[in-house]
Amino acid sequence: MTSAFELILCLMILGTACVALFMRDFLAAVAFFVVFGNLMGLAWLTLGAVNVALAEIAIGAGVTGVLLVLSRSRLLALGEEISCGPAKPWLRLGAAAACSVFTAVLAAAVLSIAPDDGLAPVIDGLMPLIGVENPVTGVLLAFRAYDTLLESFVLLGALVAIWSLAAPAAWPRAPAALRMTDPAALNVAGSFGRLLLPVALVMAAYLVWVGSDDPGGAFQGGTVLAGGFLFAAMGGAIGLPRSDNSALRWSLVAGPLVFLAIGLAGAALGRFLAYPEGTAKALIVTIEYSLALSIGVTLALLVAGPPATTETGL
Amino acid sequence: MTISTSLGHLFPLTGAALVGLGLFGFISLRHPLRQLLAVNVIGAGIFLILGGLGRGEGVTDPYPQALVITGIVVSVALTAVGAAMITRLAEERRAAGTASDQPKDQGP
Amino acid sequence: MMTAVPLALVLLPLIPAIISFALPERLAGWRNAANLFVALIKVLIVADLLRQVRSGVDLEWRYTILPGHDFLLRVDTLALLFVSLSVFLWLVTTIYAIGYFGRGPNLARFFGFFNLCVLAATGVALSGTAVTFFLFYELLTLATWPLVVHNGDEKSLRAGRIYLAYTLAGSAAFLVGILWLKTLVGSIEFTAPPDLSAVPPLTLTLIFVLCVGGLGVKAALVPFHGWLPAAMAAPAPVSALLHAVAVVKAGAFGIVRMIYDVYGIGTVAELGLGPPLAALASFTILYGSLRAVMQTEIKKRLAYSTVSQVSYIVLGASLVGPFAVIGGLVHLVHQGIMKITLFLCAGALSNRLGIKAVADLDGAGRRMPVTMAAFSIGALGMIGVPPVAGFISKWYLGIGGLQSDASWVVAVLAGSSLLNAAYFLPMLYRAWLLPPPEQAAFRELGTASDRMLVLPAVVTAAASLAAGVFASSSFSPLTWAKLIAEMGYLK
Amino acid sequence: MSPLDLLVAAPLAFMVASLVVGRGGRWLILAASPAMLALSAWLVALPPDAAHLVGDWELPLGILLRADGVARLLVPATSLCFVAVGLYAWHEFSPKSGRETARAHTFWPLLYLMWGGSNAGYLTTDLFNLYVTIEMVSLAAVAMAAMGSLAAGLQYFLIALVGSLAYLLGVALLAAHYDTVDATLLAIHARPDLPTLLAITVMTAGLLVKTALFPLHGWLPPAHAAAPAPASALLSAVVVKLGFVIILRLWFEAFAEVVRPAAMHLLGGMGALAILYGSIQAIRQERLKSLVAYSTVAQLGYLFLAFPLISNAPNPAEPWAAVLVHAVAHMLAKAAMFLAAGLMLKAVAGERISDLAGLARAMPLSVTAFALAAISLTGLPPSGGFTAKFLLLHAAIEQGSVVYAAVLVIGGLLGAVYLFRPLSVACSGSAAPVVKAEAPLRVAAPLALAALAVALGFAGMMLIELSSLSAPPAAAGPLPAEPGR
Repeated sequence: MTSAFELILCLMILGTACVALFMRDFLAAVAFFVVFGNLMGLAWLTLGAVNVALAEIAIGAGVTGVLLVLSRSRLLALGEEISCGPAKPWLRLGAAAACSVFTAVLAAAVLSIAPDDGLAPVIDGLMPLIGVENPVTGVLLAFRAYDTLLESFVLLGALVAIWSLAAPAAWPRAPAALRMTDPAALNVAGSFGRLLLPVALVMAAYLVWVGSDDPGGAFQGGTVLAGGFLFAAMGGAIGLPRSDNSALRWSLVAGPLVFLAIGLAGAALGRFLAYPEGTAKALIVTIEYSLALSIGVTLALLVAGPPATTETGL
Repeated sequence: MTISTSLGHLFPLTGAALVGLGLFGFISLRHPLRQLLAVNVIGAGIFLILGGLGRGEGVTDPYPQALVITGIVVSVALTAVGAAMITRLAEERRAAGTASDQPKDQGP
Repeated sequence: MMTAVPLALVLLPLIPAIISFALPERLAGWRNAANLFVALIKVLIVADLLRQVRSGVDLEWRYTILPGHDFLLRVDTLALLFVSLSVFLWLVTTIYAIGYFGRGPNLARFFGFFNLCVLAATGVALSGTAVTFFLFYELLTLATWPLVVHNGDEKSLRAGRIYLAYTLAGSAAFLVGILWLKTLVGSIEFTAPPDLSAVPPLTLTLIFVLCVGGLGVKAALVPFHGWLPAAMAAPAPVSALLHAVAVVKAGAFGIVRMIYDVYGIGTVAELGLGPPLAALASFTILYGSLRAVMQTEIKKRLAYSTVSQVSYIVLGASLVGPFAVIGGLVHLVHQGIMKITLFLCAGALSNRLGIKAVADLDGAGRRMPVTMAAFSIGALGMIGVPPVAGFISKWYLGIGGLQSDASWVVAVLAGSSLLNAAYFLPMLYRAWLLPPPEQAAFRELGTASDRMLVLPAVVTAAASLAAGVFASSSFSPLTWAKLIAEMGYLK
Repeated sequence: MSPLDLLVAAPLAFMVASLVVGRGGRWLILAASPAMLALSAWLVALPPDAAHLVGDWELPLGILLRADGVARLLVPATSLCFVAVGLYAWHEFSPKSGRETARAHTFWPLLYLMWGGSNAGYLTTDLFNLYVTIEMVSLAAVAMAAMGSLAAGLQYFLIALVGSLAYLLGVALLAAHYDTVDATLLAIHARPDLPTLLAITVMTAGLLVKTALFPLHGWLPPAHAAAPAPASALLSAVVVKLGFVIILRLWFEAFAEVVRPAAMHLLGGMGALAILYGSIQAIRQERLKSLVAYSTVAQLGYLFLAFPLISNAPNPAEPWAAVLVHAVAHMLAKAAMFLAAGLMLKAVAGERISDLAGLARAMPLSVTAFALAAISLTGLPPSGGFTAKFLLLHAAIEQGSVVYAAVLVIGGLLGAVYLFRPLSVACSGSAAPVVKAEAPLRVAAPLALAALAVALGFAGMMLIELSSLSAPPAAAGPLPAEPGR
């Protein structure tokens, strides 16, 4: 029963991926991509990785989907076709052959690796030291906190990179507005956004809070927050901030800064990113809240794009 | 190979297929936005390999899960940068197109 | 004895180099003073070294640059022969250059690189290991390139390209050669020749060809001589130095080191490498002279003459007999002072009278008698007329040839002398015996700048005369060459 | 406190600070420069096998930071490049001087991100951690490349993205297979089975794309040539080195027991072709920055040419040192060259080599910086480039590898051909162009870097000693005993 379900799920994942890649209409392709992302989330749930499932659905499917739709509409507004652009037949054929061979080799390699629980016992043994229950949070914010710290800077850097693309005259204005142009849609989105933002705030706070013991955490919470911001912006409930807004700057850097400061405090007491005994959980929760705020704001602005001179609506 | 072990490889194998599929998409698709989508499919495939092979008896290894979450966040950040570059390039092309002919790109 | 004296001697020109680069053009006087001052100090240091080395003191400075590769500066008799030649001529040329350029563009650059050339040439002379030699040899290339392209016109730039192409390819071959040898026998120190007995003869021959071929580029051995006439595009002080001392001599000097200090006479003879090299040198001697006869431009004629004359040194070295060695070594000095005389005069003629072609020389002896007198001494010396220095070299080389059962060498020398006469005597004839085109009043030694232009050539002409007349005195180049031969090569 | 952490934390803190400060962000370089140079010096001075675990979490789960020879050479060199570029860019990326203020503002946080990322990359032994650092560097690099040409930037971005994913795929296979991605542990456990070999292959391929080894170099010249000078300098000097260092770590440390000699020769052959192809292309360029960019393609070839020379050497320590010295020397010289080129091209308001005519007189310092950098890049003595190529040539001759030796020699000669061409034009006497006097402070940056590249030639023994610290067994060899030690 379970096996049949898994088999069907995998086939559907492959099918939706195919459609998302090769559908002529890009909007439909993105729609299928979002479905694909959600199916992936389902796959992660099946694998017992609830944390990943949440992240995949929220970020992989949600944020990426919105990003692609938004880019599509901006490109269409600029008069650019997002062609399916069939490459030359011989190239396609060659690529297909090469990719099949590669896939076969990869599959063989994958088959020769036995699935196991890997480091789970090691991690189980270490969890009591940090006082949180969710082992994924433990890995992300304690055992491999260094990865996560650098990753938070990748996210921040991505936003800076996007800002650097701004046209000369656009700096330091706000990104192009996300406001819906259709009045009816705007009306719906407006009221929905006003309603959603506080809900998102509460939900994000909750996700981060439970994240220390149950699935959830800064990334998932931050994404929900970003979703709330984006909806509110689409409905016109909030405007997008200028890039030199100092409150914005502080909220962007809050998470990475707190993380870095706690890491350095650890270094002053002994070891970089080590938490003194007994304080681990408190410090982790502090980091997670500030990270969630920064991630939420950053993700929302990543989607919104570089500062712009013209108002191009959806 | 028993049914259960082969099924244990189901998700990683799906991941491998996704990698191949995405790679084919990346090579054969022309528009960068579609290539970006293809890259996301490849990424999803890689994560599925990593996570799928971490499924043991009853417990799923949190270590690859954490790596995957990090990977997902990095990948969304890069996708956003790519999307912004694509739209900005289109804007510039349009601005250049209205002013004069698009200057040819240098280099081979 | 470990001492920093050799290092100081090498690095001393850095001071005027930096001063020259840094000082603005309006302080040109200070620049000239610094250049002259340091050149003088170098002469004094070398004089002192001559005294010390003669009494058997061994001075060296060593620094490990890479595992198994020492940077070694060592003052030995052969090194001092070259060093004394270069410091003397550098002093002379510095004075000359100040008079020649007066106030022109890019002089800071000129004097800066000029000093770097001195540095490199001194380094080449004092190098105690093959790697050290290579470092300075390459530095010499780099430091002379800006001088070759000094004028900045299309001709100079082309000359610069040709120069780099030849010399860099040559040093690459040399580098491969010494590295190859190093991997076979370990570090190559000139004072302690490596034991080559375990290396197969074919390999040794190949390495020898690579090294001597690479060095032969700078020594302008045919067929690697092409860069030298092209480099005539450079200003006269540069031509004088490149051709008389720095570059070609570095090549010839390197070949001498290879034969005597790396391979050793015995190995060279065993491998049968001497005769082919001697043949090549002889061919170069005759070919260069023939080409010189065909040139109508003075500097080009002198350039081909250099191609020919430098090979006397190689010839002497490759004949591997005591007299030939002495002849070759002494020619290193003699050719230097004679050829620089000729170039200095040619530069003065073109600078003051605009004479560039042989045909313009008519009556030059009346217009610039002092210059032409110096020129004549140099030319006669090149032909081998006694008692000018050139005669001594040819005499020893001839006897050396006979000693080494290579009597054909005498024929080569005689043929070359005839050809030398064929291209120098018409010049002297025109200068002294033909009337000048129009009687333009010209006072040769009118201003200080004129004197700085003309007197250096007089000094070197006098030196070439003295080197011949007083050849048997205790500090003559000949005596020193004999000393080298006795101390080093004729054991 | 340890420089292993601070070398990463400090640039990131400066990134945060520059974002918060905003308009005045460029001033921070004045604080960052001495701080980072001091930290680099501290790193070099650490005891020989300095290493520690982040947060004291043990392997295989935790992350190990280590001050090995690679880090001790490349981190200081990187810092020098960043300091010089930062001081040079001070003027170019100041909010007042230009209208393009988005660049002026974002250049600085991107610079610090790249700085932190590359330091993190050199210090860590964790392959997944390396993935994150690669992305830090790539992100900043893409943004900087896009400042010159968006199209070239986008091309670079997509290629870099696929390269990263290939690397990530390899890491995923290894993580699943060995339950660790730490290079020091993999060195013990790695077996030559299919997943491992596939992982090495895809990781190497991905990194080669990012390092732009021929024939995967296509994206590099347009991106590097179009970017503003400080960005080009960072892209060519710093960014491509990280990928190379990771390959070095994979092939000689983590998988030293797994990699076959044939594979070494494959990389070496690609390196040889890169040298020849890049040099010939550089000779054919008419625009100065394209020439310098193709020279990067050629010079990167030397890094890979060294692979077979290291693996076959009786004493691998020498070619190992050579390749690291080459990386350092190229870093300094190439950054200097791009900065000097930027100054010269800006002064004459052109981009072609022929526009440089007469500049040797008008801008002697910039031309000197360019010339010194050219000396090191060509491998002429005395310079770091010479030391590296000398050791490589020595190794090639010692092993009787005629082909590699020939490529080394020919590559050096071709290098002289393309690098002396602009110098020759600059020395031409056709009336010196009227340009503004050189700003001594701006020209100091390329001049200092180039002088350092040359000065490295005198420090051969020190560099070899540094490079041998915690060198992997495959690259360690007994150094010939020195008298008095």
